[in-house]
Amino acid sequence: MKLTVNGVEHEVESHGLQPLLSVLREELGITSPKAGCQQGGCGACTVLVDGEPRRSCLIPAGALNGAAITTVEGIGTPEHLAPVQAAFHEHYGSQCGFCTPGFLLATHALIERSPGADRAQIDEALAGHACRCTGYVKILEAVEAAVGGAK
Amino acid sequence: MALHTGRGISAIEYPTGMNQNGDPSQAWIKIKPDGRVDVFSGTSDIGNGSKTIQSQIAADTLGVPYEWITYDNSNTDSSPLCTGTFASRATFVAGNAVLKAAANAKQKLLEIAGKELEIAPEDLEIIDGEVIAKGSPQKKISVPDVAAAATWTYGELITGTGAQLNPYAAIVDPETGRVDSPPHAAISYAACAAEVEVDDETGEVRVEHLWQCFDVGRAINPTLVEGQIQGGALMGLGLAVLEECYPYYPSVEHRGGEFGSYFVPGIKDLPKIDTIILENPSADGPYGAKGISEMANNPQPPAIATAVFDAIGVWVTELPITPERVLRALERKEQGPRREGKWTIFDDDLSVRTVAHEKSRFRFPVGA
Amino acid sequence: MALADVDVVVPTSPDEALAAFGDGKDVTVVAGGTIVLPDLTAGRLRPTRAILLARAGLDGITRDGGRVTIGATTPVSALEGGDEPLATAAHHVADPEIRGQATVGGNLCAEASADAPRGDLQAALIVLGATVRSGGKGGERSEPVEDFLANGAGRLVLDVSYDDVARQTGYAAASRPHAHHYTILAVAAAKRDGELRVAATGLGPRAVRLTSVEQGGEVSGVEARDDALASAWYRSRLLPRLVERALADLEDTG
Amino acid sequence: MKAVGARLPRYDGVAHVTGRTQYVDDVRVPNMLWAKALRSPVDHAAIKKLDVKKAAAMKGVHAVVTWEDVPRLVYGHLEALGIPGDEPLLAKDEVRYKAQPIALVAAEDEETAQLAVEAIQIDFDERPALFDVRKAADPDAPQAHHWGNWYPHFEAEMDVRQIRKGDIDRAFDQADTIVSGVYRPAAIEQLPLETQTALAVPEPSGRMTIYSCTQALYFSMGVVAAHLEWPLNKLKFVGGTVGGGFGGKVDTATETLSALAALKSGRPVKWRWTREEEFLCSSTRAPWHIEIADAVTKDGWILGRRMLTLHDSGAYSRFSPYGVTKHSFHHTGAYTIPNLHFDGYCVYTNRVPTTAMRGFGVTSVSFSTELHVSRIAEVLGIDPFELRLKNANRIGDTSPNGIAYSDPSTVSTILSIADAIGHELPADSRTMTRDPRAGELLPKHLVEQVGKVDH
Repeated sequence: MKLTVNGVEHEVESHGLQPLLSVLREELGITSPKAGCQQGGCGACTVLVDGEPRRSCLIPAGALNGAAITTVEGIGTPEHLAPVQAAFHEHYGSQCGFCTPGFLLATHALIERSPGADRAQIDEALAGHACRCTGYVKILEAVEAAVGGAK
Repeated sequence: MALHTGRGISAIEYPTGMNQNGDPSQAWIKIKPDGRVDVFSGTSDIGNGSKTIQSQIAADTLGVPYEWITYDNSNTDSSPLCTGTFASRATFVAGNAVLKAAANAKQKLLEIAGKELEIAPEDLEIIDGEVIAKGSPQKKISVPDVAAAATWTYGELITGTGAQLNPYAAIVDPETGRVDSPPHAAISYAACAAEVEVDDETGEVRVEHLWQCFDVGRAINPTLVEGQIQGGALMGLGLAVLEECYPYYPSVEHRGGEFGSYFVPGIKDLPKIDTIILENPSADGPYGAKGISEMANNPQPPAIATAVFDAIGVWVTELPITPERVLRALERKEQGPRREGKWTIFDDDLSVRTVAHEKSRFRFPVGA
Repeated sequence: MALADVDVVVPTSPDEALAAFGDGKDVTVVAGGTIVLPDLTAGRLRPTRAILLARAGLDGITRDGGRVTIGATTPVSALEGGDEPLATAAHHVADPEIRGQATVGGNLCAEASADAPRGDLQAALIVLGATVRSGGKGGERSEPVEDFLANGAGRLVLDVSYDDVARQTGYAAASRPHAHHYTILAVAAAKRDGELRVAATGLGPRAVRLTSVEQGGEVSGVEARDDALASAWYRSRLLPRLVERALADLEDTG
Repeated sequence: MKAVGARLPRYDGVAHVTGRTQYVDDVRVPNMLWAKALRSPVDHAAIKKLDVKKAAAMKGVHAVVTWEDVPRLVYGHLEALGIPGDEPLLAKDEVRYKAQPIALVAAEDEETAQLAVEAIQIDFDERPALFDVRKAADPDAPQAHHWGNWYPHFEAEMDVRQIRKGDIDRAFDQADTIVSGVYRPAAIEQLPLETQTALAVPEPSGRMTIYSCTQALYFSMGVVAAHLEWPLNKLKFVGGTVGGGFGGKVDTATETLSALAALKSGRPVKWRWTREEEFLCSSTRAPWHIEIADAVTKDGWILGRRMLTLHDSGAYSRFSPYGVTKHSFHHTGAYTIPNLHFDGYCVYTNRVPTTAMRGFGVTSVSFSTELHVSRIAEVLGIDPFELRLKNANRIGDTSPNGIAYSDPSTVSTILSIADAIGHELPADSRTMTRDPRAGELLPKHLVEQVGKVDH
């Protein structure tokens, strides 16, 4: 099965019922998506599947042949942070950091889809992402800054 | 639909450091040949930002830029003991250890600089990475040059060690609880106001606004301390109206094993949050700081419960204040507290006097 | 059986899906995966054969001949902004990421777990008078959604359809459900040519019709259950309030 | 530029936002096994039979660890503070809560480990279980713990944590009004996004490297060393970067068993708890049962407080005695109450042991006493700000255990909040400070409690 991850095409050998999360983490060694719950409940494993944010723990590998996956590793580097990464860094949108990759990708997708998204749209896009550290205040500040920058 | 709003307040205190003390933290520092600084601490950063805070403390205590600090808490082979990141101790107790280690390293640095400048170390200070003669700022040597001199001229390694320990306040009188020395490193204080909206048909409580004021002693990094207070606010909100492991407590039935069966606060629960930081410096904290991260989730539940009373006139004293508890309380609203002599007695149904056997050791007599 | 030995079929047409499904014996169907994958990961579900419907061509919404037909693997998100009260019910499901992946068919087939109710769309489909077309043992069949919920276990949903006509509709739900949860309780209502249909989801394992309400009376004849999200007591208190609100919503849309 | 007081960027910020921060689960070592635990399916039972032979013989299984493999089976997390141990690392003769670990399997992958767990044969004799702390001292209560149903080892082997201050009977006699209430904050889950995870790697030197998500590297290392009966220098803990803790990762939950499985198999072993385990098997914040009766005057002075606290410790002690002691030391909250009578018990029940969580021991005080103070204000018809300001601790006032407050800021935080929400206060309240009590703010009943400030 072929899978393109962050622009690189891989021939994937995982079983068709393995979740994408385990393909990324265990087979391909891409560790930014986190196994926060493996129940679809927390958003720590969210990646972009053909541009759409999806919980990678819920998608069986067998359903993905030919899909293009983007993880946080694919949107920016320490030297060249993507706007959404820079906003999270500048606004302290990350405390322990474990939920951060999921929030970044959900926000990245929101900005692509709705530049200038309002508060209600932000709340909706991030509603399923759990963060236990920040109380969402600084996450929201970061997202609003990133959205404002995109507008 | 009948929506009611209400407000409530609370005021709280909370100790910094382990109760009864006895919780050491240690740190050590070495200066590289180019003057850059390696800080070794055993403090786990659980998101609270202790890597940043302790680096800031080290930078200012040494007098070098923050960017010169590398911070290593990664393993027990190189890092000394820290009792741990709990009891709001990472800034105060462990931060003090880093401060002492940095002061110790600074002293050695000044001694080398003193030899180079031929000025007594006590007449030198370090500002922005330069060792400067007090009163004669033209006489100076950079910290990198001092470090190089230590390495290549004097054959020395500039290091510093520090430890912080308030001895264990072990002597607690078993009868009275009196102690012979303060059982905490510091105490911090906070107050909070909450505004809620209650739907008296569905029992749903929505927290609309939280105002919080914390005395942090000194905000080593104001943004990080705000982050602790804001994060605590939502955890306190969760405690107050959302979360419970045992929905039918004390029964263990229907305990949920997934996010889908546990009400963790989400971004849609976020109320307006106003944060006020007061700085009443602590006598013993690093730069006057106190630890406030834990208490950050303590003031909201009572303020929210009081606001619910203000909104609909019933006291819900079991947490969380679920829609069910609100509706059950409203159904018994007319009943009110029991009055007996000068006693006003609430919550008879919850008390041991109602639930426990009459011969139980657990007694709480009320009434005239 | 170890996962490595599980036979996985990825059909590329409805016919292939039906053929792979056969009589449904020992087959695990994965549509969106939002319910099945966690069970697989946790080892609660150990399939012998699995069908992934992702590319079976069972998705899409069509309006044709006075009917609206929703393919089984149409994502829940595709219903948002469409016909009420299905659109609002769909919007109440989890968060956009889950809605983009969870399917209409999965929502009809999901049994409530011990922890929480499921089937957020069911009440809305009931009040729309929807018909479920399914395959499996005995071949293809179509039946009202209530009948399917009662007797549809072990069948492969192909699509759901309802009449494409104007209705007054209403919806009300407990606001407690968060993005991480199923709806504690929701009531959907629809009125067409003077005929009122009302149903509730969240009371038990599957949605139920509130016939006494449809006839102008109080809520009666339904039982609620306890789970991790709410007690039967609370649900039974909440239900009449939500019925009032759903009917008021319906009158508003008049 | 000064670093202290500056809004400097997080030291770990760039790593966080690029997904490069390495948590335990992200560490990659070759030949790694995965671990799964057999846990009790019942609340309380004697173990009649435990047979792991079939599981150990399964293909891909490399170690099955039971109580027999643990050099020191019982080690108390707070033994250094004089709190004796009571909890076996793995159940031996009995289980006291649903989810109690009984065995750990290390296998080539998680699925194999889980199948092996299911192949372990175990029989129980179920016993009655205790869940309601209020009924723990009833004559017919099931016995939840071998020490009895509440902790018996406070100082002088007291079975209750007491505070006695002033003259409580006189305070109740002198009161105009006495208000009593019951407060019950719930168990909640710490719920860090990173579940409990450890990776134990045997080194050729005979040492063991343990990658850990602990909040306390040295503390957890001490716990592992005690169970293994090893000196500290045979262990290397790697961590310090934790995906959220909130108190739950002060428990050394995964490290010791992972190390034992690594020792037995000779291979690196990772044990990553599932979210379901985190919810159902990890220790929670404790539920508390708190009864308060406050003796008050009609002009709003709190003369005395009686308080009974029952702390639901679950099946074992862990940090609970510490939490109850801390609770007792702070049971007057931010106020000065001169006459106190407090009894606190650590009560055992057949639920998952409870442990530290943010605000440990005091969150329950803040909730119960502050809500109670709000009730008093309501009963007396006094403005809740004014009632609080009057009783707020001042410099020199003494705590429940007799320590003089040196820098209380209750008055200033309350005034800030009044200001923030636009609550108007009379001038005498508005101008209050934390300065030592004098004049009207030092009524006769508060004179005796004033103490000497140390620094």
